[in-house]
Amino acid sequence: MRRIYLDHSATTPVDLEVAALMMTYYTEKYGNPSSVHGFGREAKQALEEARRQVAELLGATPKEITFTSGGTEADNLAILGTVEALQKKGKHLITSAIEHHAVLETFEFLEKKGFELTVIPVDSEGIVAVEDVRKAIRPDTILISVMHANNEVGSIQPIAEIGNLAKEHGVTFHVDAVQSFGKLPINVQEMNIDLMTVSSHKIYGPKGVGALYIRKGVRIVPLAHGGSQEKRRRSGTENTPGIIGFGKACELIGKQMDEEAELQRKLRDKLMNGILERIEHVKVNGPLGEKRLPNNVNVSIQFVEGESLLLSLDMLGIAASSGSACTSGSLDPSHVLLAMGLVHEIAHGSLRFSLGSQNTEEDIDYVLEQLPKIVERLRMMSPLYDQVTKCNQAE
Amino acid sequence: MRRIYLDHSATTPVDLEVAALMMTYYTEKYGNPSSVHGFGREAKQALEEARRQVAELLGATPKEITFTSGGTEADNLAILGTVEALQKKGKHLITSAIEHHAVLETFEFLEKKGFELTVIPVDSEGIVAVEDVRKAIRPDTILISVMHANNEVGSIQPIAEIGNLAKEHGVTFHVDAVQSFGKLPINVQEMNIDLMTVSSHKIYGPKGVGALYIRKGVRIVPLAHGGSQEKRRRSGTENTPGIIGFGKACELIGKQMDEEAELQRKLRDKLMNGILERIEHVKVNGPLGEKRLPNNVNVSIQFVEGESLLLSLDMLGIAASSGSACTSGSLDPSHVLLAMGLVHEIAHGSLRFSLGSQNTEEDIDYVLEQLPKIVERLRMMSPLYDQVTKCNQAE
Amino acid sequence: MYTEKVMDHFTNPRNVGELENANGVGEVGNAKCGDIMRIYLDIEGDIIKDVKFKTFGCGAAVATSSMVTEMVKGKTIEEAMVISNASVAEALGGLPETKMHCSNLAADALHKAIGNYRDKQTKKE
Amino acid sequence: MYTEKVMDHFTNPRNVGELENANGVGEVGNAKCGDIMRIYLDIEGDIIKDVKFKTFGCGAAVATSSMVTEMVKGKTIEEAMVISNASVAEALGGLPETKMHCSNLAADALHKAIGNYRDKQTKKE
Ligand SMILES: Cc1ncc(COP(=O)(O)O)c(C=O)c1O
Ligand SMILES: Cc1ncc(COP(=O)(O)O)c(C=O)c1O
Repeated sequence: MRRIYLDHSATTPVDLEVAALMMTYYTEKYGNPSSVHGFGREAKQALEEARRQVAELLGATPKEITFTSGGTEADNLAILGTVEALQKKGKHLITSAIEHHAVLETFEFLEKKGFELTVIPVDSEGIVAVEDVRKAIRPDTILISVMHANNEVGSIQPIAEIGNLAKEHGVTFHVDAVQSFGKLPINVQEMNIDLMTVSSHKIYGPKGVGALYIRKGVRIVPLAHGGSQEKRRRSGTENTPGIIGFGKACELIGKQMDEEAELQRKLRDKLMNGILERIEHVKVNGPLGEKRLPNNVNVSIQFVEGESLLLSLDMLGIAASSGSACTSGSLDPSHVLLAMGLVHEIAHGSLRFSLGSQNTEEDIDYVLEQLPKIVERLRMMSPLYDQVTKCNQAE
Repeated sequence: MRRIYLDHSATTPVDLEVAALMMTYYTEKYGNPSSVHGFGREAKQALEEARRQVAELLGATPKEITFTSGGTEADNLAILGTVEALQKKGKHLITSAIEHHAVLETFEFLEKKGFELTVIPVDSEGIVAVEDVRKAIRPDTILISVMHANNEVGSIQPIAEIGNLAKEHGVTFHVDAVQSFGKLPINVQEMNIDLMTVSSHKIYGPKGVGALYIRKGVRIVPLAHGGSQEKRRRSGTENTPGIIGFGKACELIGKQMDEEAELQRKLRDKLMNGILERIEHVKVNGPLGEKRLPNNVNVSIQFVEGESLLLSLDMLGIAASSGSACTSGSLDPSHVLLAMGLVHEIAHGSLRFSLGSQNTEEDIDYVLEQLPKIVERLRMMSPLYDQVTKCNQAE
Repeated sequence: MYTEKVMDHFTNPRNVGELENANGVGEVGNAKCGDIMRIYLDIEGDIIKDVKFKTFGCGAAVATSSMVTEMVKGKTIEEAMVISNASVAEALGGLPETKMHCSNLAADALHKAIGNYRDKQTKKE
Repeated sequence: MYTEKVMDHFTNPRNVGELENANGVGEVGNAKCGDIMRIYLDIEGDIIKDVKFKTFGCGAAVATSSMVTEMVKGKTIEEAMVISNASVAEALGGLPETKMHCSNLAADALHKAIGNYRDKQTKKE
């Protein structure tokens, strides 16, 4: 059966060159980078090369990169670590309504512990207004955390403007850039970002690796205690093969970012427009054009439910998602779509296609051929669609 | 140049079969296990198979296994998670003086936060007395954490007896089994262990993966917040290739554990006795015989310093360690050796060889041929040895 | 995630549609939770002669709807009343835990349809 | 970790040993910290004619000891007093940060040996 993977925002395959490099570090250059001997030194050297590669893609210096076990840990480290370091300065925190669970739940945890949290709303396209952030800042605000690009609807946030604001007010600024990293140009200097989360498995690197950019001079308290690795910011034997793979993936994606983005924008628009042309009662979620991630398509297909769509697509070999990977396992409609003002019914019928480097025009054609049939079948079964057709007939 | 790796307690190469399996999950079956589609389901299935494989080697059920990013995280999760869950029950904690930094520093952090900590001493062989643990238990004790086998001197602790004690007193019992797992038989049921830390990269699995055994019914509070993976105990996209590699490594090592241990004991004793025969003023650190890890040799070579020994060995292609991997980067002599009553001078000259499955008799012969020359050279340079020879001459 | 039987019922759902001449109709759930099931019954005497369903919902919701229609066709009302959500799930070879409470409502819809039929009968009398 | 120059001085340390006829001896460090360096000087007039060392310690300790002996041989006392731990490290192409404070004591030992020489001279006068 044909298999078309359109879920790159959930995770990506590891690039073959990256995987081959990792193999060497699993089976031959397997030393512990803390060790004094040659095995240790060669691992350490490669680790530092990876740090340089990651830093370069962010516009940071290698010393500002702390490797973690993934985006979730980096988000937690950024938020809990900052709050632990600055709690004497204030207890007010700011975030947006459309953050990833790793950010949102961490803030909710802190709110329960007694911190005060302002959650900035978004407009119907899923974008935060800078003015709302400005109004939310108080003298006791210690942290602002706003994601760069949303994982569900692909909306790109005005990070540079928020960065300016944060700098003006002397508030630490964290950005979850897991979805934009390697897809959009990022420069932590120009954007005035103090802390930034990135993750390897979204850019054709291995799972279980991420990094937190920590601007020189910004203090965070580590989450875990132990071996003093990563300049005491992240203890535990370093996942050298994973980190080296991440570094290589950064290097590779950095070289072709603009080109790749252009290709994906084309496929994205072909898919989005194709769906709108072929299926009635469809709503695009998120912004159009430049304010949208190059690889994100998100539509709500009314009168049908997301999981049914996913299962039906899957039977035809098409892998997609409904909301974020985490959301699709649960029954709650996406908090992102609700924050954008969608009613529950429509939020339930959301479908995300996220493109990747191997996707082709043919893949899109196949989806556009199959999806209308699937929707038709599911709508025939749906008591909601029923009412619509009856109303239409009555008119 | 000949390269002989004798630092398996720091980290091991990944088994080739394990590495090959991981490759498949990096490049082909790369789905996110939380995804609804086929890519997600095949990853999920493999993840659960790995959970079964790890559980089997511990005598646990798969549901009791929570995957982490390594031993350090598992230790932190066990200790911080238990304390967070039980802090209303009491504030007294017990551990031993020879724990890994991941345990010891976590307890020291809690001590600073206001918890009361009893650190049980060890005897000159590096072994905890059960009686000391019994005496330390108070009505408000909420956690006992004692490692199974020490990473520096290989001393094996009376875990089953301490487990009995803990059960008797209704105190949660955590065991750091990173060094014994896959080398000694372990059964969490028979040993009355509530929480147990294991790590993949010490048993020919990949770095960046570990697990915490959490006995059914034992509650711990997670360290990080987010995607609700691992039954909400450990958030973050699962490192499926790594976890699958860890599972496979458990299966492989489980099959040949006794045989392998026997082989290594032989090499261990050959190396240890060989050193004692060939070099004067050498002290064995840790117990002899059955109370010692099958793969651990640790000696203090008087009048010379550990790092000089390591560098000299390294130039001949021999990779060893002085204390734990973390210790060798720092300047402090090992807290383990000091706890065993060694004076600083002698602790500084400690040398650890940790054997692995590829090591041969020839490797040992080579070390026994080179080490005496190295020691001789360094002693000729040492102002301490100087005094000894002068005294000897004077006698 | 789902058993083969669930996937079979999801892919080839039995008895989808409406019954023009239904004398018992029951609906449960709401779009807010993501599941709506409507069951149509054609009852003659005590016997369920025909049954159809329409469902908006996830795989489990569709499969349980389909399964329940298969289970009741030709049965007496009393027999139908004994069918529970749990027995529908069992007939499908089990459901994922997260789906047990939210999407496993087909038996409820059936019972509601039977209630609707009985109400009508009472009114007629 | 270490530069090639450090490794060279560690592997082939210059001027290891004692000087029977030393007229200045200096020792720094202690075994507790893991580093002891002893420097022997043979000074004639103002000139350091010969120098030897013995060191117990890590690679950096051995290399800095060796390096400092090379740097002072044939120099005047004044020139030797200007040599600092930092300049020894520099001459070696740098040292890892962790080693800068603890194992980089060779210049201190040298200065102590010179002090020892001066003390003796003062007593003689
Ligand atoms: C925006 C965003 N933040 C954080 C994460 C978490 O990263 P990871 O999967 O590496 O834990 C993800 C992906 O799941 C994401 O999309
Ligand atoms: C006894 C012990 N505990 C914990 C750890 C930490 O495990 P990891 O290296 O997987 O973080 C190690 C190894 O470094 C160890 O030897």
